Amino acid sequence: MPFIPHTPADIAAMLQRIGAPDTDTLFDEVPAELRCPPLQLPPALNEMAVTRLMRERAGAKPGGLCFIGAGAYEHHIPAAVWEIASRGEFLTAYTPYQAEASQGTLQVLYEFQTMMAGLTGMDAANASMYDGASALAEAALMAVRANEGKGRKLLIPTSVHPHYRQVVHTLTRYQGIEVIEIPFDPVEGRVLPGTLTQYRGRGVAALIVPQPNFFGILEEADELTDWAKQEGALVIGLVNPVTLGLLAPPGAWGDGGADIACGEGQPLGAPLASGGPYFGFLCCRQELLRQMPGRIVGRTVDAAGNPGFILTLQAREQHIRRSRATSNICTNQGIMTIAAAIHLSLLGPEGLARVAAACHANTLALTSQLLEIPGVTRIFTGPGFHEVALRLPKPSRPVLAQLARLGIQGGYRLEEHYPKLSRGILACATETRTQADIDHYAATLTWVLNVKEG
Amino acid sequence: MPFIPHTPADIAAMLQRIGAPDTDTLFDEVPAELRCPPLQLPPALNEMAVTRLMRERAGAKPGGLCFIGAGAYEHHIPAAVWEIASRGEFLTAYTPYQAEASQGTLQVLYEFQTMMAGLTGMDAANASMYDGASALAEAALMAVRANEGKGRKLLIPTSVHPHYRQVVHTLTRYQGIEVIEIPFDPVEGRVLPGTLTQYRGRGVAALIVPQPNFFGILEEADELTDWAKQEGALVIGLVNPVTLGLLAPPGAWGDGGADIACGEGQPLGAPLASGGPYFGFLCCRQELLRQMPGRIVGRTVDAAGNPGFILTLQAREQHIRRSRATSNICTNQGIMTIAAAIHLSLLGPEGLARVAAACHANTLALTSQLLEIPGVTRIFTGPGFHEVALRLPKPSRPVLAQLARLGIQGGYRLEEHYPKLSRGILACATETRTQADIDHYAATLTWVLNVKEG
Amino acid sequence: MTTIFDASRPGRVNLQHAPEAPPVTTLPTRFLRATPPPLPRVSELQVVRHFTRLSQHNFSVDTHFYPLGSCTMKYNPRVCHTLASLPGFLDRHPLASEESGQGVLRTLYELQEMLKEIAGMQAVSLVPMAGAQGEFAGVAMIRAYHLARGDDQRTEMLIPDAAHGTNPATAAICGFTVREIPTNAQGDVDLDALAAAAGPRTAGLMLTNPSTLGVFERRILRMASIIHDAGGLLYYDGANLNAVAGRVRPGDMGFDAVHFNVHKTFATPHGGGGPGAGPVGVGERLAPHLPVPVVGRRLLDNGSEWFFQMTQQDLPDSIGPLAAFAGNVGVLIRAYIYLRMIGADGLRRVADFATLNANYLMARLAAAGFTVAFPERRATHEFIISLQFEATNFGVTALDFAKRLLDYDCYAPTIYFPALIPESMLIEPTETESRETLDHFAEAMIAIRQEAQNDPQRLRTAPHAVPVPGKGPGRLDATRAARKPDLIWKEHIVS
Amino acid sequence: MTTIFDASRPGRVNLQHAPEAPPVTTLPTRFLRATPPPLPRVSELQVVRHFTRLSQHNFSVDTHFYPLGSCTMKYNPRVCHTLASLPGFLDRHPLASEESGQGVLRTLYELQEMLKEIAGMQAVSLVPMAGAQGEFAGVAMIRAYHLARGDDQRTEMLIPDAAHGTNPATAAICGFTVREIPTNAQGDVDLDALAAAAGPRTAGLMLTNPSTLGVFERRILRMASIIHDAGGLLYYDGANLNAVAGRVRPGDMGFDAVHFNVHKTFATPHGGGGPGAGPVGVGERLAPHLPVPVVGRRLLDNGSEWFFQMTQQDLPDSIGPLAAFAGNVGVLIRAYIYLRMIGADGLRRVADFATLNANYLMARLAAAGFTVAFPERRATHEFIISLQFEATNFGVTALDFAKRLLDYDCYAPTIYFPALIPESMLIEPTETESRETLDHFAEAMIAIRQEAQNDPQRLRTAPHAVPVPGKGPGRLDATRAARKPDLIWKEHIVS
Ligand SMILES: Cc1ncc(COP(=O)(O)O)c(C=O)c1O
Ligand SMILES: Cc1ncc(COP(=O)(O)O)c(C=O)c1O
Repeated sequence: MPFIPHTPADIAAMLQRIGAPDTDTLFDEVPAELRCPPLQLPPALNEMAVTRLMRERAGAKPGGLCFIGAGAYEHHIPAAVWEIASRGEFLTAYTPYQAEASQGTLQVLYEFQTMMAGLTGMDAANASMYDGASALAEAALMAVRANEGKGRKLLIPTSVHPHYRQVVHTLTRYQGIEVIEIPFDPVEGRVLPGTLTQYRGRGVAALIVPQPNFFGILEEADELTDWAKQEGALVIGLVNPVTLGLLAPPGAWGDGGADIACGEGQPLGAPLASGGPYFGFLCCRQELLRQMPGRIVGRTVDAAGNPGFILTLQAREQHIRRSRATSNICTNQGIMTIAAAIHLSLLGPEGLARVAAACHANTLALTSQLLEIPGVTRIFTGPGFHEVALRLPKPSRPVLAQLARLGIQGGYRLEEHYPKLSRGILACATETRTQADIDHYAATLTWVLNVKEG
Repeated sequence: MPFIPHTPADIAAMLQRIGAPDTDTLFDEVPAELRCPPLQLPPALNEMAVTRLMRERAGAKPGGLCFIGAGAYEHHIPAAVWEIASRGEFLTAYTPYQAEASQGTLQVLYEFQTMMAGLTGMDAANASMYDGASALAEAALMAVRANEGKGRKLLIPTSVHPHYRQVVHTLTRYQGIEVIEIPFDPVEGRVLPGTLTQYRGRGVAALIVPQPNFFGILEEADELTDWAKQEGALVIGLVNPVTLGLLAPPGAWGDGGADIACGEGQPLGAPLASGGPYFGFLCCRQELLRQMPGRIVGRTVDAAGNPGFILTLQAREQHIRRSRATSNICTNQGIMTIAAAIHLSLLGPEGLARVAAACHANTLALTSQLLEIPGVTRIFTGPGFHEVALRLPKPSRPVLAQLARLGIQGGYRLEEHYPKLSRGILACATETRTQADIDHYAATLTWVLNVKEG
Repeated sequence: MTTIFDASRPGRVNLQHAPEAPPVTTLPTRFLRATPPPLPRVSELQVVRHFTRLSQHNFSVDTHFYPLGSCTMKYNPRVCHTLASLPGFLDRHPLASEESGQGVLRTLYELQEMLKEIAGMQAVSLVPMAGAQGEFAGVAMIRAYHLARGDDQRTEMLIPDAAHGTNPATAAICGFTVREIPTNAQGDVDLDALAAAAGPRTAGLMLTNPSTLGVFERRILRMASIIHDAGGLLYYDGANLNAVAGRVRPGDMGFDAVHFNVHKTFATPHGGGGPGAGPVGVGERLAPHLPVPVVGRRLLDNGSEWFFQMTQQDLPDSIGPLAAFAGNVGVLIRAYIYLRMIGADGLRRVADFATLNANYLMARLAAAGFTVAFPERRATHEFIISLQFEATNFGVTALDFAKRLLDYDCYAPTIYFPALIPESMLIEPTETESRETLDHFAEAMIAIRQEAQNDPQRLRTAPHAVPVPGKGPGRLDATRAARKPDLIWKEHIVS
Repeated sequence: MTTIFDASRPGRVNLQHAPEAPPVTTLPTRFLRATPPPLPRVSELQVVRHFTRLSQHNFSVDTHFYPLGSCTMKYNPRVCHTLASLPGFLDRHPLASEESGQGVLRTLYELQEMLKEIAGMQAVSLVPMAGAQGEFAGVAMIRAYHLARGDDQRTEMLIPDAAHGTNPATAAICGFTVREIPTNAQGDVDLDALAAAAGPRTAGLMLTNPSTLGVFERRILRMASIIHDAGGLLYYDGANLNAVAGRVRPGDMGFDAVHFNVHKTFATPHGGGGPGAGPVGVGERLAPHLPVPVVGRRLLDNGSEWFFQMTQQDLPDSIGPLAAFAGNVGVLIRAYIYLRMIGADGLRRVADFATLNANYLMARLAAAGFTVAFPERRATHEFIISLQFEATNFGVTALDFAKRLLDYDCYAPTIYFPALIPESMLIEPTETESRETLDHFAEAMIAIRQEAQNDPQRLRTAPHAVPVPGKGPGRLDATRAARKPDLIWKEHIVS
């Protein structure tokens, strides 16, 4: 019996000890009318057959050269990351409820928290949220909770990832929070701080500042932060952790720094994997600690004074506080954060900065090469980091489809969520793209744009 | 510096402690005329670049559906085998010289020895040889050594894998051993015991009995063993461990059983991998133990009587006995035997028997389907296990090449080493081949054979 | 205890994982950070050695018996992990062309179909990233359903007092008031209380069946009609599905929505915290509200199948997306592989042997004199004992038992949940454990009880021998941790 | 200690890894086994748990400092293992079409070229499956060379007394008489003795340089001419190449043949015993005798390259094949990846830092009063201390020091080899270890020495805290193991 160790002798002896004639009897409390007939599932396969099946599935049309970013980034993941993170002791443990038997997981999480707090310039970090989008939603809820007296308005620029905005809507909708979308400047591709004046004194609890924003453009985070502070609103920095190798951390924005920093952890060691598992990170200033959702690991001591690690501040959580908890989150994305801690340790500060610089340089190179193609133009003028919005001379959908057929995932179609950005695509070249890759993209796109319809 | 942890401060402090101005000075005993100019090697690549390179290399034309056996067999390897065998603690340890710090490796080897001895029906096993061919050569040397009084003649049927025979020649050549090749019967494809009478009383130290033999045919192991025993020769069984799930073990051959059993361990968890690493196994009867080459693990106790494992009988080995050692082997194929122990534990006796039976059944199915193709005939009449020698109606080289182009590795070309077996191929269908695979082979071969030349 | 930061040294540089890159000169300095991020500077060997050794300081299913009630810590077949890690799966961008995703989309589609069958539901969305998010989806759909019908007075969610904390937390997040329903002495929901609570304000009922008390709610059909008659809907918390999958289906019990914990029932590893996945299944009424994306299938002209992701545009009444992309796809692939390997018979065997193991262990402990919470009931896949007697008579707690079990190489069962039972221990052995292991656990419990009488102090100071005796910490001070939070490593803290 | 056999139970069946198959009815029963093979009957979880836990009872480079002299236990970059394990590499049959092997053959060809350059040799064969088999190949080629020239009186192989055991063992297997050459007080080969030994019976000299005494043989050119003048050839045991690669080349030193230990110099993992690989390089004279297969390259008409395996047919004077197929290909791929990652500069850095580490540690131990074997010499990548003083004065041995080091989380250096130095400890820290680690080792040695004076019995009974304190065995009885060999598990042995 696959995965079941019982011998016939075991079964007989166990039933005897229980005093039941057979296993069916063990279900005698289930009303007879509820017992279901055999399920209609595909026939069982042994491991050899399932291996063959999944190899076929995995092999069918790999994506090709990837120039899509838009919230998920192809980065080099050192082999050691998953070789270690996949070790059974990490992979098959549960949430570390028994601290003394879970020091491995707990210490890694503590180190992860330290790294994330350090990267974002915050005082504390939790041990993960599901992904970047849900982390942003939790950050919003947290900010409104923490700023209770101020009102329940939340400002979110439309230069935030459109999927994230949708998730924020889904997850905050039932708590009386008013989510106000603030527009970006169509020329610069980012929020003009001056446009915020209209929200002055209108009960804004928090302002979300994406850095870089969805279009890869750097927002004036300092000005935006200072504006919010004057308003008594909290600032939530939505950041890409790889760019923090170079960019000013939310904790250093403006005069006082952001209050909460969150984002998608995928760039730190998580494979693209068609969308997940990734992880969200959430960091905050000391004062907001007890409003933080999610698991938090702390360092403590045993009776003899030996240090050790333990889940702490659990009074915020659902299993203690139940309907008054800071969140309903229970299972999070643990193993992804273990991978991230290993990943960041392997990169170190210089490595992370170089990865960020290489992404920036490659995207600049990609931009200038694509701009040489007749009819391709840049959409925005703001300073870009590692994504670029371009307008094509032809409708983007067939062009991207044709590129995909030729083995190039050419970018994200902006019209999907920004109907006004017609013929726009969002492209990205991380450190994994070589000059040859970029040349290949430029040549192929030139060719695709030149082909006569017909 | 890749893989080197020294900081500038470390280097300075260390040199100071040594009392050397720089690292160059540490090489001042090397005569100046010997110091070489910078080596001409390809430029260093970082891990990302080397990953891309090796993925290209690995991906270039995978072999397709494999119907080749001939000494290496595609078997299903449970995922758990290498997930566990690749754990750093196993993979990056050395030969377990310090037993107390190597109980993991040592216990697995002890369990491996037990499994191999059990499979072959022998009293003891060593902890591995390099591969099947070199194991056979070591077995031959061991038998001649153990049977010193008898003579230095070794009988090896030409139904033994031709590569193995060559390796035996290479490795025994300088020790005054006369290797006599005895022919197989061209009809049955195996040794007729009667033909051995000519070697009676001629100082034969040992007889090698392959089971199944290179052609997949079962030798009359009982008769051959009994003949050798009467001659005072030792019997070396050369066996495929997977077939031992069903076949009589060497220890049970004839009246007294074989004296040594050896073979290729690859079918027990080693990937095909273009030829290696595999491992050789070598088992023997108690009396021959001190003639055995290679590492052997034994169980012993500590001062308090707690059991533990340790390398033992080292007085046979090169590091103690030097030029009078049983072999020069030092590094062996350790991790492959760890994988084999896990593999065999996952299969269990029923599983191994079923794998063997499936290989047999698939090869029978393959045989009967290919025999339906006009002009394809079976070469031998002897009872086969999981390989079959077939004669094609056309020259085998272009047919096999054409099959390979169509994604089928159709078999081993027998003329490579048996010029008389013209147009012969040796084919095999392990448990990994499905009925659909076999149909596909038969259909493709039919098509290839029908295509007009030119 | 050394952290990776303790191993860091200025000037130690490992650039093996970062390509050379020109310095960034194009950006105004106000955008740039003033000092490098405070990450450790360590060599690759230091990283490998540090984290490998840390891993050894963990109990896990791969190394220990882990009878953590409600969490279903069963064997996670390694092959699921290996195959889900094939480069073809890992390398695809979530926004890459649909064509490049046919292998993975087909897999997800088939998983949806299998889950429908297992739960007896009409439609499934795989997107929720854990059980709690599945609960969110379910409860949000219930809310959307009522609102869509203009029924906006339903502000209450009924939840048994024994429910898992995520249930009330979820209801609150969805804007409902939680109304707790008491449990009777047999471990069943108090039907009268339920009937009294149900009414025009009732949006629905959240229920786990078998319940977190380790018993099967026998009058579930009656409960369903009470709720349905009141105009509410029923939500099934699928955390305990391992007990009954293949034997009873939530849909047949009258539930309108259900979440699955694939990291429990379908053997995906929990990763020391996650990720899991919490697909939701629904009946006809809630189907229009499913969270997006949902995988759809089309037949092409050539007869072949084409798989695609349906978004809010295709499902306008959806409660919306819950994740930036498609959820924890890699975890779902693992669940798919597991289900393909065990099939319908295997799934039923899972329930059978999980139940057999729990009842056997319960019988052994009962015979040894432990207080079983519901001695007259069948255990399902888990059961509760109360250590109240031991607490009163020997002055040791469930926590002490739990810590001492670690010394016997057993992870501790869930303690103090459900809170209804004093000094409770919720024990779930799972079907993948052998009788020998259960016997070892029973004998450990018996030995500890003996020790509680003879040397209670030894229990109170346990554990004594984990994870690395003489090196690992003893029992850790949780109060201190919460009072003076030390949440990140700082240079000045001497370790 | 429980073995996997102890966990076995009749009737426990795990057929997840074996397809259904019809019973074998076509074969006469005399060919079949009477009873099933005595393999354990265990569940997959039992297997995973057993072997995972066993793995934790091991010191390894990934977990511990491992200064095992002569063995070069440096960091094995994980990526080499990961990439060599790509399905495209693992799945190819050794006899599959040449076309299907172009990726792997190109890799092997390029490795041959790199090794030629590193050793200063003319040709390379990758087939030997370990260092000792490389030695066999080299010595067999020397024999073949002499015989091919009709020079059949050369029956002696000269080998320094400090040589590794595989050297004399190999010479004997190749049919030579071993003639030992003594070492002088400075650790160099006694040149007079060498000159006296060399003559018409001399087939060659086997030498490690730097030698197993941890010093560089300064007069190697002189030695080479003595041997060459006598008509013999020089064989280089490459086990210590880590000390000098990129700085000195065996070919330039006058060697005619060399083997590499890729599992030492090129960072392929040793797997607790193997596999390694022992490619051989040769100068012009020996090139015709290289073992087969050797990878060749052809330029095709279209200008592209084609790689193929040369067999005995292509190289008729080859000593023959040494393996059933192409040797330990997977190990060679790992070595290739490592070399591609470090390049020429990196290789030179390896030698530099291996040497720096050894000299630093030697200096620290010398300063602490330990007896360094050759205090006037530079250490190479390794060095020897003698614990004779401690043995005489405190009654503790090198073995006692070794065992006690385990308690300090250090694997023990090689002891009692080379046998020339009494109570010797051959210490090789390798370049991948940090100064902190070396300091920790030095401090451990100092502490142990202190203990040797104060509490020698504690040393004699060490180790005390490995691998799982209170669970693992203490010092094991090697004599008993050899006297009463217990080599396989049997039912009647109670554990
Ligand atoms: C009964 C019950 N419900 C809900 C959950 C929440 O599931 P998850 O942890 O996947 O969010 C759990 C998990 O512990 C549970 O045991
Ligand atoms: C000096 C020396 N020569 C030869 C060898 C033999 O190499 P291998 O173990 O790879 O056969 C070794 C390995 O220990 C060695 O240290």
